[in-house]
Amino acid sequence: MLILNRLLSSGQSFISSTAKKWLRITLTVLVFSCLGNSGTANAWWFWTPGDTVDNVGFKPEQPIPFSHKIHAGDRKIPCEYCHSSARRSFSSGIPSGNTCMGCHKIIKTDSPHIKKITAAYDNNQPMEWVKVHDLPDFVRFAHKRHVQGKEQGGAGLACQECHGKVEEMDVVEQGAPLQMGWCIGCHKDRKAPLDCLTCHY
Amino acid sequence: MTTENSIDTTEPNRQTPITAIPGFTMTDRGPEIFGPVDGPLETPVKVIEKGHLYMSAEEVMPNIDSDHSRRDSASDFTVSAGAEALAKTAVDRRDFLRLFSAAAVASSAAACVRRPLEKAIPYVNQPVDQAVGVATHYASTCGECASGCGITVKTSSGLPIKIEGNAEHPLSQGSTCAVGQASLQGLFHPDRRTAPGFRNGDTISTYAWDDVYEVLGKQITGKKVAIFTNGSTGSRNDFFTDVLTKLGGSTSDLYTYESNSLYSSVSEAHKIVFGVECLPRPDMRVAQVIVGLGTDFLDVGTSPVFYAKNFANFHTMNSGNFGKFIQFESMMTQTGAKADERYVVPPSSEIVVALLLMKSLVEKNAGGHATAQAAKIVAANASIITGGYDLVGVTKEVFDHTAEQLLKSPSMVLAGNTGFDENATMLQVAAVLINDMIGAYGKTLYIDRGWMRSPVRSDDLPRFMTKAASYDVVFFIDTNPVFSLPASLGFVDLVKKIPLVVSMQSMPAEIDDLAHVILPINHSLESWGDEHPVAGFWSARQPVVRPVKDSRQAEDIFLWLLAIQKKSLPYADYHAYLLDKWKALMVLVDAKGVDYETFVKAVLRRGFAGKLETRPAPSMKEVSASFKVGESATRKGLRLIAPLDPRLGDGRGADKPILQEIGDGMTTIAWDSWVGLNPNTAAKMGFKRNDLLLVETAAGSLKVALYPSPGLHPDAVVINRGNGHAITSGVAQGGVGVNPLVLCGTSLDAEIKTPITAGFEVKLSRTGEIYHLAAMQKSHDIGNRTSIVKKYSLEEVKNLKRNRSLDDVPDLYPKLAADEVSQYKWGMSVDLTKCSGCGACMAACAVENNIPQAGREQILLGREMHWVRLDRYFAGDLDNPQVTFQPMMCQQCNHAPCEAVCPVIATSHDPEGLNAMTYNRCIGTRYCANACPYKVRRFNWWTHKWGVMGDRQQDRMPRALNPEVTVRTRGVMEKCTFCVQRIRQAKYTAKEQGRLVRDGDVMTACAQVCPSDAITFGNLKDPGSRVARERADARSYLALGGDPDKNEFGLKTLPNVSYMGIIAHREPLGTGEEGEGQHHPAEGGHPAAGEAAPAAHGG
Amino acid sequence: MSQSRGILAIFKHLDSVCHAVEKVKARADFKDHEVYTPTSYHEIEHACAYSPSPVRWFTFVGAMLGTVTGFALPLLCDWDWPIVVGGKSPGIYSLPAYVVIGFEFTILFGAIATVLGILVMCRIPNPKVTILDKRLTDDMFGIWIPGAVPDGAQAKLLKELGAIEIKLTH
Amino acid sequence: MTEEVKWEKTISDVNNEILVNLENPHKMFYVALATAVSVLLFAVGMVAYHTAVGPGMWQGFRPPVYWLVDITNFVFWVGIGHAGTLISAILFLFRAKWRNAVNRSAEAMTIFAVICALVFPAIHMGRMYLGAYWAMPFPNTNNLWVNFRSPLFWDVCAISTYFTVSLLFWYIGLVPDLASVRDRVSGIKKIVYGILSFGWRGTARQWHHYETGYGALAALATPLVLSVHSIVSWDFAMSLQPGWHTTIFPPYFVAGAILSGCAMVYTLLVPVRWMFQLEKFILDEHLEACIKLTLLTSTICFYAYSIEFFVAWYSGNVYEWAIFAKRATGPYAFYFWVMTFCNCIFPLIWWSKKMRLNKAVCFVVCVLINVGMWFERYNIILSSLVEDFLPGSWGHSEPGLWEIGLTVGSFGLFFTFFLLFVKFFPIVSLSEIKLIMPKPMSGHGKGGH
Repeated sequence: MLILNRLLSSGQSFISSTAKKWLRITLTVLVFSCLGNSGTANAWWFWTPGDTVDNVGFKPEQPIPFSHKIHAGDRKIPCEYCHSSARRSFSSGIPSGNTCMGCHKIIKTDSPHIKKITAAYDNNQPMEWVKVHDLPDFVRFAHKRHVQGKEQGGAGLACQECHGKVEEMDVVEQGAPLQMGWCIGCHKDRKAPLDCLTCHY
Repeated sequence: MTTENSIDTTEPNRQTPITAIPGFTMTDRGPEIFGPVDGPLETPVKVIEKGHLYMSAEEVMPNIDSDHSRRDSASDFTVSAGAEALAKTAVDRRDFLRLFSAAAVASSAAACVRRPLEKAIPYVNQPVDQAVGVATHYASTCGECASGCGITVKTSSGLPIKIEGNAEHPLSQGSTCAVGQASLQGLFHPDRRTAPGFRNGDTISTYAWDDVYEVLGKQITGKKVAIFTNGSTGSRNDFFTDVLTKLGGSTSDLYTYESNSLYSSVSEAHKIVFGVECLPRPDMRVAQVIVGLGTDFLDVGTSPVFYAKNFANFHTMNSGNFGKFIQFESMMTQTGAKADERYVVPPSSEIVVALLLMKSLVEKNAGGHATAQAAKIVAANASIITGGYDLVGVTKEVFDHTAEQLLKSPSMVLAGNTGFDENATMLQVAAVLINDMIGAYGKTLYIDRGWMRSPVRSDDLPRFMTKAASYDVVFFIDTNPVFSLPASLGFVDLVKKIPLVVSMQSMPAEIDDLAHVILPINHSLESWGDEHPVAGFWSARQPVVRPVKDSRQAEDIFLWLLAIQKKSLPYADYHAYLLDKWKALMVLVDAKGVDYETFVKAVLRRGFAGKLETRPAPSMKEVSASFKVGESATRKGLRLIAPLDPRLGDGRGADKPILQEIGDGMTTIAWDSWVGLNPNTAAKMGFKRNDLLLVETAAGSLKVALYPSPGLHPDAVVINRGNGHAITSGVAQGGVGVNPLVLCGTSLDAEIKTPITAGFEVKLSRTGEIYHLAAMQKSHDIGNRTSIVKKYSLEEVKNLKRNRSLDDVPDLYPKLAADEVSQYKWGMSVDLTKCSGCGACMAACAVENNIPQAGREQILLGREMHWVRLDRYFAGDLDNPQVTFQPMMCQQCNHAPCEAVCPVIATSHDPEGLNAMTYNRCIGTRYCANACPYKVRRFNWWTHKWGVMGDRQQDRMPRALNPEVTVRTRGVMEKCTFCVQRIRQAKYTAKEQGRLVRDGDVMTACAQVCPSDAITFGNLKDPGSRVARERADARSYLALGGDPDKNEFGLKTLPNVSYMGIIAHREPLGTGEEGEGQHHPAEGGHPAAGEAAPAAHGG
Repeated sequence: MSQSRGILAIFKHLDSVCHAVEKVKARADFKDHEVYTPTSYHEIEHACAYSPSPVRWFTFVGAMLGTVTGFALPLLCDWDWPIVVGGKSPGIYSLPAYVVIGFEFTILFGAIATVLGILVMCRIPNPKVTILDKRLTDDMFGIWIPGAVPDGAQAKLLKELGAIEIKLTH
Repeated sequence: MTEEVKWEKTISDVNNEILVNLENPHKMFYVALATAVSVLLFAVGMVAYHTAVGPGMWQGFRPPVYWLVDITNFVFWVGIGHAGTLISAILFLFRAKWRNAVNRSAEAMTIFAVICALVFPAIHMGRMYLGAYWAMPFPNTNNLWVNFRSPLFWDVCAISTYFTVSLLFWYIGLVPDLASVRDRVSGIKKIVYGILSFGWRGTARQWHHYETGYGALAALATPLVLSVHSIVSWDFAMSLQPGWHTTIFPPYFVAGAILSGCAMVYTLLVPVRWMFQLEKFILDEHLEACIKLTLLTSTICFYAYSIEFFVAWYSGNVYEWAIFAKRATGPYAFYFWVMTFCNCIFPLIWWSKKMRLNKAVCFVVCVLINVGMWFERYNIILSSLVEDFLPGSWGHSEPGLWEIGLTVGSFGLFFTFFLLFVKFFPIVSLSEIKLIMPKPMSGHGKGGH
């Protein structure tokens, strides 16, 4: 049942999501009633908290196919050029429209995707990116504490340690499980604080 | 371990960072409260002490200029996705980024992700110096009352999330009151009007602003226009005068009205006696005795925060002295609760008390110019004085003794309450005379140097009543006289006769029902402005957020109306007008070497500027002839007092759930009105708690439930104002409680012409119905549990010694290694001597920590959500009990009973001494709440709705959430966290700078807001920190912690919160040995369950 | 018992079946005989004189396994991530609290092992069981001899010993 | 049980007369079942609504009272659930013969009572779905398990162990009887009972292992019975609440549990005996023995109640004494006196043998004992929570219709299970009752003992 569900869930979009949802519900009900044990497992799958699944490799479609490979890899733009508040805020920051337009007023202005950005910028519309590395709202992850160097009491981590080799990704995908156990493992290894209040408040 | 036993005689410094203030010198005691002003003036520019801590809105929000906001042009930042979800909320027009807004999209591209997909939406144009997650602070001035307290507003992503008192501001000194804290709820209130409208029969048709200007501008052309507004000490009145002049009127067409008539009565009394309109500026630090004549200066005075700060410095151990406060009053005010001697006098007899005191002072040959006048007055009122001692029930010896003390040491007399009787102004006159006799002026009260200014002109109301019919157009701005004036005055009929009524309110108000045009105006946090609360001292107001609704600043509307008529004032907007006005300020503070623009920026960064004005001491006039005592002073029988509610005010606060939910200071009743009656009187009349009574006066009647309130005079019948808004008017909390003003007659005070709200003869009868009042505290009797609150007489405290540290408790378990290693151990100390139960801590906590308001129905079930609870305990005689306030928050026990019982480790011990609550781990067994001996945990019984207009009261909570604190879902336990988000921020900052957190770097919301400085927070491992010193003080004890000196350790929970026992001049009651079984009469007054009648009081 | 061919002697009385068992249990031609009883009369148990049942070893091993697991689980969790609650150090200092866990696991594992022991030793569940006679679970006793025939010596002997009926079973 | 019991029946009658009920129950049975099922369905609806809306539905949860009827019902049902295993295990070890007549229904009662008990902690939780997951976090992505130091987790361990062991014990006891049923019925029933009876044949060898195992289970279950309610009592005693934080709680709770359990056994047996005409098997002597045990535990409870008061007074602890003084005299004194009279005073009439044998009186008193035991738990929870240390936190509470509905609903659940049980399983342990009946001797003394 689990496998069935996974197969169905991770499949490409050959059927509509509603249909798939109903199919899944029907299947679940069917299997649940037929096979007690795997039905229980299924219930477990559905009702346990979200982070029982690691989502590694999650690779959503973004409004425009921004390639980190070109920007961060080929062109070697530092991460913090765009994600500018990583060193001073909890949030690393998503680059604003004017950051994009800073270069793309001149560069590749004829690309249809750049045109889309330009149009949005001119219309005062922000880009709506889909979050890839998304922590639950009850987790307070301070980018600055992880990115800052040792002299500032930070961990001095490279972005890639959690986000994966973004500079090699055409489409960004989730690089690490981002589950609590994964956080805790690293915190244990590095003798970082382990009290609950470090992240949850 | 032996600790230093002597009393800490120097009051530790306030912890907020202190920097030099131009015009105000600093002392080691913190900011000099309007102290000597002759010091050199610094140039208040270029030196910006704290980097970007304070910045003006225009630096980061360049688009806030009024042209943009007027035309509602496309903003730079646009409303982003998820808007439909948030469109219903108060913040649908936010012009800042909405990063991380939840969009529960079941996207087909990622169906294996078992969580809702979220969008990351950046700015289109990122403002310089704004980063997501980094808060920006703005200095401004609170607009909730006319006191003009300085505030700093913390904004995150362009949204204001918390208001603090401006630490440098001499009036607020880092604190605010509860009302100021709740200001954010006013800003984001879901009930605010979204568009201007014209009345069309019973409905209101909304229009675009440009159309409104066009139509209204033409309509008022050539008409006789008046403006009726609330009080302000700032430039606003001048501006309105200018507008009226342009429209063909004059300053006499501007009417100001404040329900708090104390401003006008005090000011008028000084005008009568000294010929100058002013409020004296008190300096209580030098005083040793204060006598209150029915005063409530800590709660609803002329500047509560400033007075509370003052009082905290007076009523504390100060070089071996401890100020003594003597109060004569008929109701039980929170100020009276702090009195060392409290005498209960009949309602409206304060003036008799003043006369008797005057008599004693005359007999003691007091100095001052007033003695001769006083002697004449005493002689003229001999008949009242003869019967006076019996009338007020206080012996002559008391008055003689009081007079002696007043004369012996620096002292002052403060008079007057907002339960305003016909002798109110005369009472102030008497107080002025007494103050002069005891030499208070120039020593403890200032009217010649930095006197305080009244926001209102005293005779505006009767002037308007007589002239209203002659106006064609009247603008009502930010005032709601239909509600805040007694109905019997006929104000409603008067307004109905006016051809064109324009109501300009930031919140819907009853006056809207009578208005032809309704214009939503900006909240004070969205407005430009200034206040001039103290002569020569200006406090600036700047917008901290773009208008969250489609509202306009009231002053700008007038500029537009004038523009339509081609009569423009030479200003683009009110901001420009202020910039023009403030040029005088630059001259006043004598700022040299800077350009004006820099000066203004510096003022906005700091929030205020000025130089105290001085003038020659005014000379006294002969007033004895005009001194008269109205007959209500000697009336007998039950009499009504309808004071302003300390939090709801005249009804302005009623729409803010936080203020409703804090509950009354003495009774803890929330979301309601009640009639307070002495428990013995109630018992005699056969009334029980929650009996719905019919209250009748000559003017009217109403039904309201009874709450027997200890400490009231047996003849006093108290119903607080503030509630009782009409349901129909769209006022946010319509239908809650009753408005006692229907009971008040038509009479106005003879001198200042404000409505009288006290002294009416009243008849009570039972309707037979029961109405349950939502009182949060069920029992006010501490009984024999005397270790909970420790009290000391002055003599005791002087010899108080403690030989053993509070933390020296034998323990079976070894010390925890992590605790030993940690450099921090967060602790709190609460000085019960100082706490006056004002509830500001509860409000600040609610705002900081996203605490929902539960509403009356849930409070009846005990399900309020306050993280900090204010326990009130009464001891002694029910007629005149001793009152104790005890803020009770999570004690952050080191041996926490709650932690051990949690089956899922949702709550655990932190090496820094915190009791960590992990919401996402909680499954809601609630055992922790049961196991907590302090009962400070709160459970989310329901899903709380934020920013949604629900059917229930609690579903109308404005959505002003702190992004740094998790919003708790249903089924989760929560509690005080010591504002751990602030601790973490402070630690991060300290680490970035390679140092430890210093004392004062981090304060919890309650410690920061406390107007009485009762709460101290800091690192217990730093022996020099204020909190560590207070914990080592002999007066400190742990709640339920026994007495380590006697080898008693109580529950051995080892809290990190310690309390400092109460010092009082009088012999403290309720301090016997624990377990002796003392019986206190108050027990019967507040039966734990059922509706039992209050027991007759005993010994 | 896949092989059910044999004879079943039915007894009505407890004393006679006991007597019969004592008589026949050592005989070679009664090899692999089975005694049937509707309930566990001690008389029959004595008569059969079985060696002590190994079920108790199941119980013992299961219970000990439970004890070890019950104490190891919390202690290992504490070792992995020592979380302080109620001011008490985790690990060995919290042992008094873990006694409860250890105890419950002892009982639980012991009980489960015992039941397993019963099932294993009784060779049940057994889907291929043949019901020899309905009365054997009611009020009759029986002795069944595999491979015997109704008119054989065994049948005769049993009849003498008080069997009220001899039945051929398939 | 030294007296000789006079049996009118022989073991040959056992199967016939007991198992006939499986085919032909009394018509009252269907009335009872219909009632129970409809109550249960109503309660299921309530629980579903409650799950959707939140724990705020319970009107009795009025802080500082965070537990009330939920945990009262939990402890009540767990207490009821004590008698079964006590009777089967402890009395088995003590060789008390009367248990053989009643142990089957008592064990069934245990199982169903524990199910009822488990429902309450589950539905009282704020986030029950997480509760299930945290207890068994697989996959454990948090690297964190439960708090083994929490009495609530002990409770989870204890109750689930108890449930499992009781279930095994009950079912192992059922196996030979199910074989008896299998041998009586035909068709599909035979297959079903055949599967359920695991193919039990009833050979002496099987009985030999069976007896050893049964004895071992009884030996394991005995400390378990005593520990379960001790651990349940620690749900209270491990906190600092006055009135809860006492060392007397474990024995006091165990005695109370046995008291309520025995009373419930009696309450169930009398109608069942009548409905299924089992008077000849469940003899008056057996019922009287049950009453005697009830009387014994009642006196233990009486002692516990008294000593609790004495210790509260003698300790000089203000908070402790205040709680006890208020229990007896305060606003909730009614519950206290209900509990005292029902649990301690009324059972005193059983010192008279005549009363012990009067089934109407015994039935009424047993029902009253269960009412009293319910109020004992209610009283302990409410009075300790409502007014503890700081008067400023005091409150008051009373249950609303919601709680009453769920409580009644739990009885629906219990009786549904129980009635289905009596319909489909032997109500009296066939094999065990045969053991205490006259042995089928030939009369010649040949080969016997």
